Amino acid sequence: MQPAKRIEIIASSVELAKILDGLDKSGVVGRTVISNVSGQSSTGEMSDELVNNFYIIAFCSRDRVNLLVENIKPILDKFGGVCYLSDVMEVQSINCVASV
Amino acid sequence: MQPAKRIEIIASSVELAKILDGLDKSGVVGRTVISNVSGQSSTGEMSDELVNNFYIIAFCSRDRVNLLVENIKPILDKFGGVCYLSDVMEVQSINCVASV
Amino acid sequence: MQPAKRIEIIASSVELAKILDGLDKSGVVGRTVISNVSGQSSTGEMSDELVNNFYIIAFCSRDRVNLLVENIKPILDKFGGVCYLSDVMEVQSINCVASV
Amino acid sequence: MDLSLIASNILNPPVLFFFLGMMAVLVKSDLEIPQPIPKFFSLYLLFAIGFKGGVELVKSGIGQEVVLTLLAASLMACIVPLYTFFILKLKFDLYNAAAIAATYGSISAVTFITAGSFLGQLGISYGGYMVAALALMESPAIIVGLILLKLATADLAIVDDSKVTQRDLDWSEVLKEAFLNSSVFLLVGSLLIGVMTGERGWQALSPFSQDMFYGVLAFFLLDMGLVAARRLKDLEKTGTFLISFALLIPIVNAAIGLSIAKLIGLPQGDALLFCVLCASASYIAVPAAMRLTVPEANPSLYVSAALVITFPFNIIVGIPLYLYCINMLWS
Amino acid sequence: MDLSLIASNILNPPVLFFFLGMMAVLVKSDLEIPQPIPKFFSLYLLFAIGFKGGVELVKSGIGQEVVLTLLAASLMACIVPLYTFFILKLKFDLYNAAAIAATYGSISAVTFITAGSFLGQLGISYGGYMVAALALMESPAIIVGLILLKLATADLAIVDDSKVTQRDLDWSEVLKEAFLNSSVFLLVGSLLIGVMTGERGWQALSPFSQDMFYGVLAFFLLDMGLVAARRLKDLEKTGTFLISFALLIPIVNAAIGLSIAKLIGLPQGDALLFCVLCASASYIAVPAAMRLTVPEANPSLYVSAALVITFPFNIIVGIPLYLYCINMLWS
Amino acid sequence: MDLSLIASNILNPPVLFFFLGMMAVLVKSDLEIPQPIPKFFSLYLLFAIGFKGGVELVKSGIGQEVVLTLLAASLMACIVPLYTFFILKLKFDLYNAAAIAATYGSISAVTFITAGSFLGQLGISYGGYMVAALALMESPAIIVGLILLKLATADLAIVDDSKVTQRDLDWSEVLKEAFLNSSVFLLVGSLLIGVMTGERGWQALSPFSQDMFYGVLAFFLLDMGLVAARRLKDLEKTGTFLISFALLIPIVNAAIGLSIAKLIGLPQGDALLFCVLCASASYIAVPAAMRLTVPEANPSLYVSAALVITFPFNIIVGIPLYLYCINMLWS
Ligand SMILES: Nc1ncnc2c1ncn2[C@@H]1O[C@H](COP(=O)(O)O)[C@@H](O)[C@H]1O
Ligand SMILES: Nc1ncnc2c1ncn2[C@@H]1O[C@H](COP(=O)(O)O)[C@@H](O)[C@H]1O
Ligand SMILES: Nc1ncnc2c1ncn2[C@@H]1O[C@H](COP(=O)(O)O)[C@@H](O)[C@H]1O
Ligand code: NA
Ligand code: NA
Ligand code: NA
Repeated sequence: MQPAKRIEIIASSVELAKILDGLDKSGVVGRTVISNVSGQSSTGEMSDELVNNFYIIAFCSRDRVNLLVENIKPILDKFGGVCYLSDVMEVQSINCVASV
Repeated sequence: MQPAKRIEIIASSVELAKILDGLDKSGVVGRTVISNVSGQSSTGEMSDELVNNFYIIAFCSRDRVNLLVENIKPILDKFGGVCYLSDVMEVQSINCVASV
Repeated sequence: MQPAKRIEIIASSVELAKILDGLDKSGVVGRTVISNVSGQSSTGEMSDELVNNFYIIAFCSRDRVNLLVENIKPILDKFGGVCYLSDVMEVQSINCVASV
Repeated sequence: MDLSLIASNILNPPVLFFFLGMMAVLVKSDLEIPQPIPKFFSLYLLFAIGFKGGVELVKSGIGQEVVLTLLAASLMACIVPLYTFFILKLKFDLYNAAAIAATYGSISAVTFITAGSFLGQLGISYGGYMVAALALMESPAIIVGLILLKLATADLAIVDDSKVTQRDLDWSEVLKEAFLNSSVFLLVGSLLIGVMTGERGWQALSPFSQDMFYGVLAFFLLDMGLVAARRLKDLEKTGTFLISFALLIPIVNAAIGLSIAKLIGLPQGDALLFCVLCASASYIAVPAAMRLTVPEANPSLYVSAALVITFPFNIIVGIPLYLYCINMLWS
Repeated sequence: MDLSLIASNILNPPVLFFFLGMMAVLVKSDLEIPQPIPKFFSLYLLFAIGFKGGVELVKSGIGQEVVLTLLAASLMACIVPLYTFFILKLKFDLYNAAAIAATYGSISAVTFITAGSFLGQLGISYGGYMVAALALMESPAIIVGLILLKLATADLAIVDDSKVTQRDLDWSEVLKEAFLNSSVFLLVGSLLIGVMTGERGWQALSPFSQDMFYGVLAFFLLDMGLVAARRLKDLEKTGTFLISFALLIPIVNAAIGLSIAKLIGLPQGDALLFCVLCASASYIAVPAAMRLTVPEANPSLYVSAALVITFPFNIIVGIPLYLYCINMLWS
Repeated sequence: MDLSLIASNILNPPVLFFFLGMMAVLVKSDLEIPQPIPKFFSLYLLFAIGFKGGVELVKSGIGQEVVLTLLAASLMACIVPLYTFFILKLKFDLYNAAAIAATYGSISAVTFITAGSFLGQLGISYGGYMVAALALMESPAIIVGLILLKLATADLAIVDDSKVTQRDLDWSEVLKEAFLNSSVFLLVGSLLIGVMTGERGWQALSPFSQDMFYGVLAFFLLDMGLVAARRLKDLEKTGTFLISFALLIPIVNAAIGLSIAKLIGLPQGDALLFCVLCASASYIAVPAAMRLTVPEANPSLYVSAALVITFPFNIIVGIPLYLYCINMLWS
């Protein structure tokens, strides 16, 4: 087992393509997308029943995180959405090991 | 980046309205709901195929957590369901910053 | 509140039965399954639109984790998929308390 | 005659698809109807049956028979939870007794619909007002169960104050859950729309609401078979008392229903549906209400009894059996 | 006469199901059409209307009337966002003004479809090319809105450089979003397939695409009622200016549309649909585009106005009102 | 003649919707049929085709032709994975060779169904027992592939012990996966229900199972077009050997199938379906089984070959081509 990072991103589904692009650019190839998630935020711009949100979880090595933040933050700044990081221990992931 | 808390709540969909109320009362306005999640617990009262569970993720500032626990715990005590807290770093969230 | 572990497993839906077996064998009875999750990994063997992934979250007491890793790792080694562990604080869970 | 009715019921495609679903679980096939398709199908069935009921109600008008039937339906919805509560208290604690009683006091719309399609296959018609009876019988049991529980735990509280937590039921929420839950709401709403649009609405909607009905029912029962069979293992925990209860009470209730139907002088089709309403138990609306209002009760008891025993029993044996008795008594 | 038209529109099952959905939210029933069923239904409706339009286009051929109508449609799609932008600028900042203007310049396919089914009930036919007009009017407003915004913020940038962030619109993406979004794509694709397969394809597909249509529309409007009513509370934040705008502009646009239709000499059915296209506002395609291209605008403003006010207004009052006027002027 | 058949196949709405789906991906439209709608549609198609097959099997009875066809079908399902395995071994390792061989030994129900609807459009009938052949041919290839792999890796293990991990296949699980997977189970189950309920069941279910069929197929192929096109980029990694294999083997298999059909003396409709079964490759059931039983093989190889090349080839060119040859040889 070795340390890794969990990245969680939630935003409107219309932004999904941009965010996935940002992940690609940062070399975060392993990721999982949960679609049709609903949500609410304090911006007054409540989430749409017609345009849903998505929730992305990506586990990656710790040294990739800075690059990712650089690539993702401007998108979220402009279009809305949230992103959080946390620490995890990797039990199993051929992908992530490979990218360390 | 600044520290924040992730709150995760899983319970039966019939309790959703009550839990959302609890979040509102605690001032946790930013949240994401994943519906139609299935599950199992050790209570012998297995989850229903007819009544599904939901999974809520809410990121919020650390000082809101105590109030939230106060508001949510009694509901889960009575009707079942689980709630866990963990530490995250906030990359991006206009909402959460605002509420710090 | 007491410390616990979050286990997250993502793999192809054809493996779900095996993984649930592994959880059962490790005594991890409390868990939540999100189905129809889509994903991508670096193995070149991209995920299938026809065969989706699942995402399991299980919270359990820290001392169960080693047994679980023993039971789950060989399955993921053989069939693919990822598993990560992280620390959480348990606010409410009759099940998990019971199993400590 | 009885056997031939059972056979023609079992050779009904929807019933066969129910078997197929059960079989899939038993042989461990990975067959699955992915959500929310079954959820949508249940909404569709309620919509279709409600709409059809409304259109036919307009045609037939509201006569004495209709009023009597609706009264009888309301009565049965109150009596059944009452008398079963006292039977159930013999073996279960108050919470579980109340929850199971409420479950059996209410009805299963799918059982009703299956009976209706069985009648359709035999060429026997039934009145649109029976759908109103269906809607009427869904909810009262929830209220009766809770009142019983309230009274019973109040008694207890006097005897032993510490054991029972003070229940302060939020009655407005209970009533809301009882009368505005999605099944009742959609059924009654569609019925009213049927009444308002009548024959013209029927012509526009019936290719969707009528022609698809039988196929959707078959698919839905396939899923019900899967769901029921997955819960078969719960029966071990359920115990023989509840299993016997779940097999006998439908027959008793059907018999009461039959007597009332004879008394009122219902025609055969309506009589069968009335019996089926009395005999069936709820496994969706009431359980959802009970989880919130009586969280102390164990859902695997009340859901399993209604879904794994009473529902298949009615679908397979009950419906033709009740019709057989009606045929005997009416002719 | 007007009243009888309104009545016969309101007694349309789809419109009644729209009310039922709103009612469900108002009485706090837990009725819900689970996703992705409504999403699929909207695809189905586009597919069905497109296919039917294509088949009928083949039958009728492309005459002068068709060409004129399509020209007029394109024109209206450009004019409406232009003139409304200047009205909206009186009260809103540039971003919100542009986004709302684009919303009202575009159309609501569901309103069109409801009008079509209303005509169907009255036995009035309409030309397949109206579906092409529908497709044509969906997207131009997005472009016009963005151009206006670009010009307006360029002006501003001169006046006060710091306030406005430099917009470097990715035009290829805007055009893609405008013309290849799933609604337009499926509608046009189905229309072309209808043209290619003609009568033979129609015979094979129509039990699905035609007979189910009305029922699916009813179910879809039930969901739209739920969605619209859940957003009713947004109206508080919307303000009276936008509410009045959302009620009056449809009438103004319908009046312009009516004049054009009279000018071109469209038959009554086509004239109604043209008016409805002009009067309706987009709450799906344009909002999705606006979120990406004008993230500074507040979606709860443009979505709520189009969905909570203009859409129900058109569905309930607008359609029969416009037809009443047409009946008066044409006869 | 050939060209007119290809044209009338391509002008089939379902095939056109397949193109539309591919087009959507190529022009980067965001069109998407949200899950689980396509999943449900595939269940529906299996249900409908199985049920129809059962009903017609009752009508026609089981003659010598039926028995011979079913025998031939089983034979082909065993021979194809055998001979292709040895071809594939030339370029691929044992695991991938076995997995691809199994894929091509099995069948694609959607290709079969599309061929059936093509026959329907041409007014050519086919026997209900062909559905039984479809069911029979789905699974044997999985077993044959695994046996081959077992033998081959046993050989290897003697030569070089370290390279190959000991495979202890759980045969009961393999057999379960092979014969109880949801496709086979639902198809056979619906067929049996069709046999049991016959004409009467047909009358009740056919508005759902028959009249909707063509439309659902069109929508499903729209989704298949999206799915196939999204995988087009996989072809780069696939290599020319596998691409040629995926184009030529269907033709070879169809030719073998055609010879057998001629030998048995099948009528033209049945002969086409038999050829199509031989020529098609599985991209759902077998891949799912292979992921579990041969995890060493690369899914993007066997899924892409079957789905991105063989499937569209059969749908667009293969079906009319095989029918053309049959028309030539039979007359
Ligand atoms: N604090 C939060 N915790 C969890 N989810 C959030 C939070 N804030 C926003 N979200 C999700 O992100 C979506 C977009 O947020 P926003 O861009 O702020 O409107 C919301 O609809 C929620 O689903
Ligand atoms: N330890 C756990 N880890 C993850 N999910 C859980 C856990 N315990 C319970 N759940 C979820 O919470 C739901 C309700 O739990 P309960 O109220 O204990 O029946 C279950 O059906 C699961 O989906
Ligand atoms: N690093 C990762 N982070 C999040 N999800 C992942 C990651 N790697 C793999 N996955 C998920 O696990 C699935 C199976 O991965 P694999 O077995 O490597 O093909 C992928 O399709 C993703 O949904
Ligand atoms: Na009852
Ligand atoms: Na407009
Ligand atoms: Na084959």
